[in-house]
Amino acid sequence: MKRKLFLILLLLLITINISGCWSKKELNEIAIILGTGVDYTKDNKIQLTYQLARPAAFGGGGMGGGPGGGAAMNQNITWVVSATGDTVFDAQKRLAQQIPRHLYLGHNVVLILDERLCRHGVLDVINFFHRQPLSRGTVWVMATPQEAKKVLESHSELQMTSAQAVGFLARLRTGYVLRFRDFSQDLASRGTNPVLTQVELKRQGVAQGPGLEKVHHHQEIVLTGAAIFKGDKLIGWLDCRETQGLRWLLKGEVRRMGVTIPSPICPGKKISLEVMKGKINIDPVYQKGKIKFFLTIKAEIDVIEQQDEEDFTRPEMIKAVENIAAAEIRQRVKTTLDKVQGEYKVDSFGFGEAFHRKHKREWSKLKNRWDEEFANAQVYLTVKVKLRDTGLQGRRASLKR
Amino acid sequence: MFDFFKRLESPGVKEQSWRSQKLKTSLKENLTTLHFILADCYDVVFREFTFAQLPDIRLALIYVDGLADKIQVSNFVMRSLSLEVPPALPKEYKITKAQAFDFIRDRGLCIHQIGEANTLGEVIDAVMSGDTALLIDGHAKTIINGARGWEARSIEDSKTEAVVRGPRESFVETLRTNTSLLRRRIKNPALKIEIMPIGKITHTDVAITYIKGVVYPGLVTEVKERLSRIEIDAVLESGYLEELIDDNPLSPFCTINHTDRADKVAALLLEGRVAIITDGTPYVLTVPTLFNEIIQSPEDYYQRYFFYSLIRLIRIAALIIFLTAPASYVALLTFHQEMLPTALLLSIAGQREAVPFPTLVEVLIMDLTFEILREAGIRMPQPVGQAVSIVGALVIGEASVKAGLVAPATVIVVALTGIASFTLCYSGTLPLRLIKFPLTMIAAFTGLFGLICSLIILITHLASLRSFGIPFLYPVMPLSPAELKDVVVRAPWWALLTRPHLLGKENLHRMKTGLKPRPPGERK
Amino acid sequence: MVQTLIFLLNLVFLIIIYLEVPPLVKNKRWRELIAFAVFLWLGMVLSVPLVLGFDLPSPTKAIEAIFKPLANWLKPS
Amino acid sequence: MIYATLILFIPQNTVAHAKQDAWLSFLIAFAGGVLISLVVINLSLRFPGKTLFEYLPLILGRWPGKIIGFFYVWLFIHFCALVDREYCSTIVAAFMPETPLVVFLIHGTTMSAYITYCGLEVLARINQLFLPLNAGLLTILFALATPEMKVANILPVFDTGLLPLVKSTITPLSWFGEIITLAVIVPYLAEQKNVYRLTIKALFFVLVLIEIATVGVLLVFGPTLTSSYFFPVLSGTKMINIANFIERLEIIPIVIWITSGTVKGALFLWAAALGSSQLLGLKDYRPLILPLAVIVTSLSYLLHPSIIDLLNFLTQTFPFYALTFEFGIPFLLLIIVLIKGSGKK
Repeated sequence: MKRKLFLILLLLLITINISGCWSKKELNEIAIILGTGVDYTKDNKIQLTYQLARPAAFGGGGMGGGPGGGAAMNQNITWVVSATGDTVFDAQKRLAQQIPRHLYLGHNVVLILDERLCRHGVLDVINFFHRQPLSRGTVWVMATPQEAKKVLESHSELQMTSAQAVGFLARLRTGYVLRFRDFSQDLASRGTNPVLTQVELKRQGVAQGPGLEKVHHHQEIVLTGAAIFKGDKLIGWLDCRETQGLRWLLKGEVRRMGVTIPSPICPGKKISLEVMKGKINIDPVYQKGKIKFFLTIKAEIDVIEQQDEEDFTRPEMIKAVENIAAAEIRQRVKTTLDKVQGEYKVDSFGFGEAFHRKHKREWSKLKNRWDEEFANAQVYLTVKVKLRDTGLQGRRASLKR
Repeated sequence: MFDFFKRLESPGVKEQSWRSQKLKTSLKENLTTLHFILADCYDVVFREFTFAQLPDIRLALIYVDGLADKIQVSNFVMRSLSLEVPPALPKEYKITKAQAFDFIRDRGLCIHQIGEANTLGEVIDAVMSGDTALLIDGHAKTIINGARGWEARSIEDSKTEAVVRGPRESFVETLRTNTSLLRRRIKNPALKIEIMPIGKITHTDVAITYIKGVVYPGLVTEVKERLSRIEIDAVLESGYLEELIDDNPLSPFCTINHTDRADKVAALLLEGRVAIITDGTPYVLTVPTLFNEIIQSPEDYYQRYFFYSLIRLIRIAALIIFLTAPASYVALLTFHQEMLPTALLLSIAGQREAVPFPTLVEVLIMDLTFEILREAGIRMPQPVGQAVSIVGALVIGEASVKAGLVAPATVIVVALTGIASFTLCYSGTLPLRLIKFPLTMIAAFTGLFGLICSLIILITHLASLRSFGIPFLYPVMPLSPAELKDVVVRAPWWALLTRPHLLGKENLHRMKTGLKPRPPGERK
Repeated sequence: MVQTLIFLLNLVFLIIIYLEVPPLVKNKRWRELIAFAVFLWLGMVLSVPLVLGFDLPSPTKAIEAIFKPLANWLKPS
Repeated sequence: MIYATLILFIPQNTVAHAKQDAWLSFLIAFAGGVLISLVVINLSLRFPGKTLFEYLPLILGRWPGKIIGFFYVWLFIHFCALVDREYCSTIVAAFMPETPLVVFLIHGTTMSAYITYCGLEVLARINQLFLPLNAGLLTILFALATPEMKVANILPVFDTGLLPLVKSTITPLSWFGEIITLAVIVPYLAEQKNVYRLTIKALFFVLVLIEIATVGVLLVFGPTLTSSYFFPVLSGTKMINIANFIERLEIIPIVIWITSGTVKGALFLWAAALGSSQLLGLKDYRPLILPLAVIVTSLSYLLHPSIIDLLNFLTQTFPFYALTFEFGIPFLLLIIVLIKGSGKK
């Protein structure tokens, strides 16, 4: 028993004496990075921008003033700093010389890459974030046609910081979004080319409040579309509408997407539908050196808004709306497909992976020139729509009846 | 080699020379000796008087004022012997000097418990424990009258383990009252109460209590053996014994539990344990003790089992929080900021911005303050105690946050730790309260890695402990899944069919199977 | 730094000796004592150069040399 | 007393060969592990009450037996050093890159030594606590990671062909082969009759754990990315994010690694100490534990200059080296016993 006690003492001794505090970083000693931006400068260097939280602005309670955001109203919440260097780490080291705290990447929310960098190739930059033990796969990766630094130099009206705001926006999945992990997986796979979210700083609404002498016209980061990559290089953008088609094609990630169609009976009037469930099934067929893809999209939709006086209690009307909606979705998907497959000639949708799964022997022959093969592939599209629900009303209340 | 302390062996308490000396026939001689021995004992009363039947026989009563019941002694000893002639005595019966002893013993006294003694030691022991000695001239022995009666505290609510529902009686300082509390609960001759005096000077009575047929016989032998090994001058509280018979003297964990609740002791006896009742203290030791007693309370078994199963889980959570919360807080804040949600981290970072101390110091200050307040609350005179602790907690907590010395989050963590400890059995939390401090420090130096390592060491240590042969962590280690029903949750009574296997292997079944209540139609 | 480490290392060895040797001597377990000494000496031989910063040859190299042909087969292409 | 040698490791290497079929190679390795354990147990049961170190001289004669015995002592020391090195390196690389490795090694071996000091019974009891704990934690991790998983990631099955599959099997086989420790434990088991059943049960349990880890990681990352990570389980855990609240659970794999690593290290240390004490004819193995712990600490520091070297060794050389002892020698011993007819039965 005595010896056991001594063993415990031994451990304590060792712990306290030897271990010291190598990795120890007090909370007051770290600079929490919320957003990261990487730009490619004109002289071919890398410009790294960090959006750092200023913790004093986040203090609740004892700091005086009201809780949470109220207290922070008149102070700067974030600090955006940037530096240039040959590599990301080089730039970071330069930043470290300016910032009196340890840079801390563990809470990074977004990684924004600018267009020049994307066109030049992102692999060189991405590696830094792979190796960092603190960097997470859940970071949202986004591309912007503007300068990433400019995009990060913004703030949000509803969230504490613009980086967090974009994070929440992404989590709501109102547009096409991608996590770092999926991005690297797509980069590594031969059967898929990555697609990034496109973000832009846009003038957005008017901030108002008592005591605001002049009206702030305010810029926020918004999701505006998608960036199409070939390998690790950007080759084009998709706008909002085309991105919707893209979302159909990518694993049917379309929950809560809106579809507006013309009314089947009243010309000029519209019906708005919301997609509640969407699924895409990709069936690759390889026949005599020809690649064909049979896509089946299945969607369940709800009626949300109605301008005409259609009565949805009638089964044939439901049928009609379903057909028009199917055509509309088909149209959208077709547009995107044409643009990506026809214009950009890349496989951004993971069709290659699907092909690999089904025809593994052929795949090994085709995989090195998959994008060319894909550009020539034929895609057949079938859309099946089911009207599920019509909200609280069967038909619109009408003046006529 | 370096064991200096072992050399200085205590010589033990000297045996007094008169202890085994026989009484003399002469009363005078005896009284002289006793006067000599009991010199300067202000509270000992010597009362000489003449036997009414036979005036040439002198009698002497010796008792301790305050321990013997004076009314009983005067009414039923002195009055009957000095005034009243036993009326029922046959006329022709003649009392001789030689018969006097037997006569007085058999016919003269109206006392329930009588004994005889021939040595000075026995007489003194009896007098000192509150009995009254009656010396009779011409006889070399005395009659010991068991007319004890002293001022004692009445039976009150348990002070340390309060319950909402359940018996409120708790033990008091008097051994006999305590045994009666047990006997009233277990009305069975199988409840054995064996007395063993311990303490060379104090002669404290220690009762070894167990239920024959339930307890494992080897356990009783072991308890007796360990107790009989003790040679100490005094036993003022069961804590003396506890440390002398402990299996693991060098462990911070106490493997002998104590309680002042009569119902808890009865329940533990019924599980096959042995209780050691010490005269002069309301705290009864129960062995063997298992670690899980820390999360058990007698009330668990009286209230509806659904809710109290939840309470058990809450207590387990409280145990974990209590032990690790300050340590993990420090580790998270100084090493592993990535493990906190972003919003929380930012909020804590904001709070900490103005705090001038490292997190460790901050936590230690608060922890220490809390312990001081707790100790102050106990030691203060009762009416002030609570007020002081509440005011202290509020004022110090509030003021230190206001002054920017401590972050509000730290106050929350430390307060939570303190509150969590109150859900557990008080005595069980003491070692954990001690361990909490090194744990916090280790966490501050080595982060979660150090914390996990320390916990592994802690668990290993606990796993290596035994309490009277039973592994301390039983039934978790060694794992006995069926018995977790009374540890992790509290199974309903109709499912608690057996006693804990290792303890109650003599008589495993508590009840008939199939006692689960059913609607009348489905019975039989 | 090196001095501190050496000091600590010696402290560790002293503690180990303090913990183990007295009971062995008391019970006259000479065989155990010899084995203990040999192993402790081995430990010292391995640990002291590490602290002083000498590079000892790694036993891994020997094992790797023996199993080289087989190991090459397992190298990921 | 339930015995179990917990073998939980990081399924990073096998994936490099077998790609998405890595989970298959564990199944095959499991079969191999069962074969090894059968040989070892059979051998042990022929010499009831005797450990490997005691019956080696009986089979091979006094001196050759003792020499082989010392090889096994070395093997256990080496295993112990490797186990410590593995999880300590992981922690250094993934959590505390600024802290010297040796700090963690000292902690690790001290813990193992302490557990060993408390004896085999305590070791078994601790294992009894940690095994379900780790299994539970791993299952929770798996369940929490399901939203991130894509079944497509492990398809198509049998993509890589037979040879890579066989290659990928060898590393896990050598891990399963650590069941050789049984040769030392069997005499101390309470239930001698059920040894076969218990062993296979335990191996199966380990298999299930490994499969949970492997399949989980593969489903989350897909084969290419998995093989590029040093610690796929850790990286996989980083992906977990449920309702923006349950995330950042990296502590769970760390707990699993430390607890299982410590117990495993303690087991090997125990085997080494017991082995050397039996070979030298000592009455008590305890005095040898601390010196052995010192050796293990310095050895595990000395063995490999970097984590890459460690991983290369583990995936390329280690399997053959270990299998020689785990399978080759016991098998030969069994044959010798069968020919000479020594032992019971």
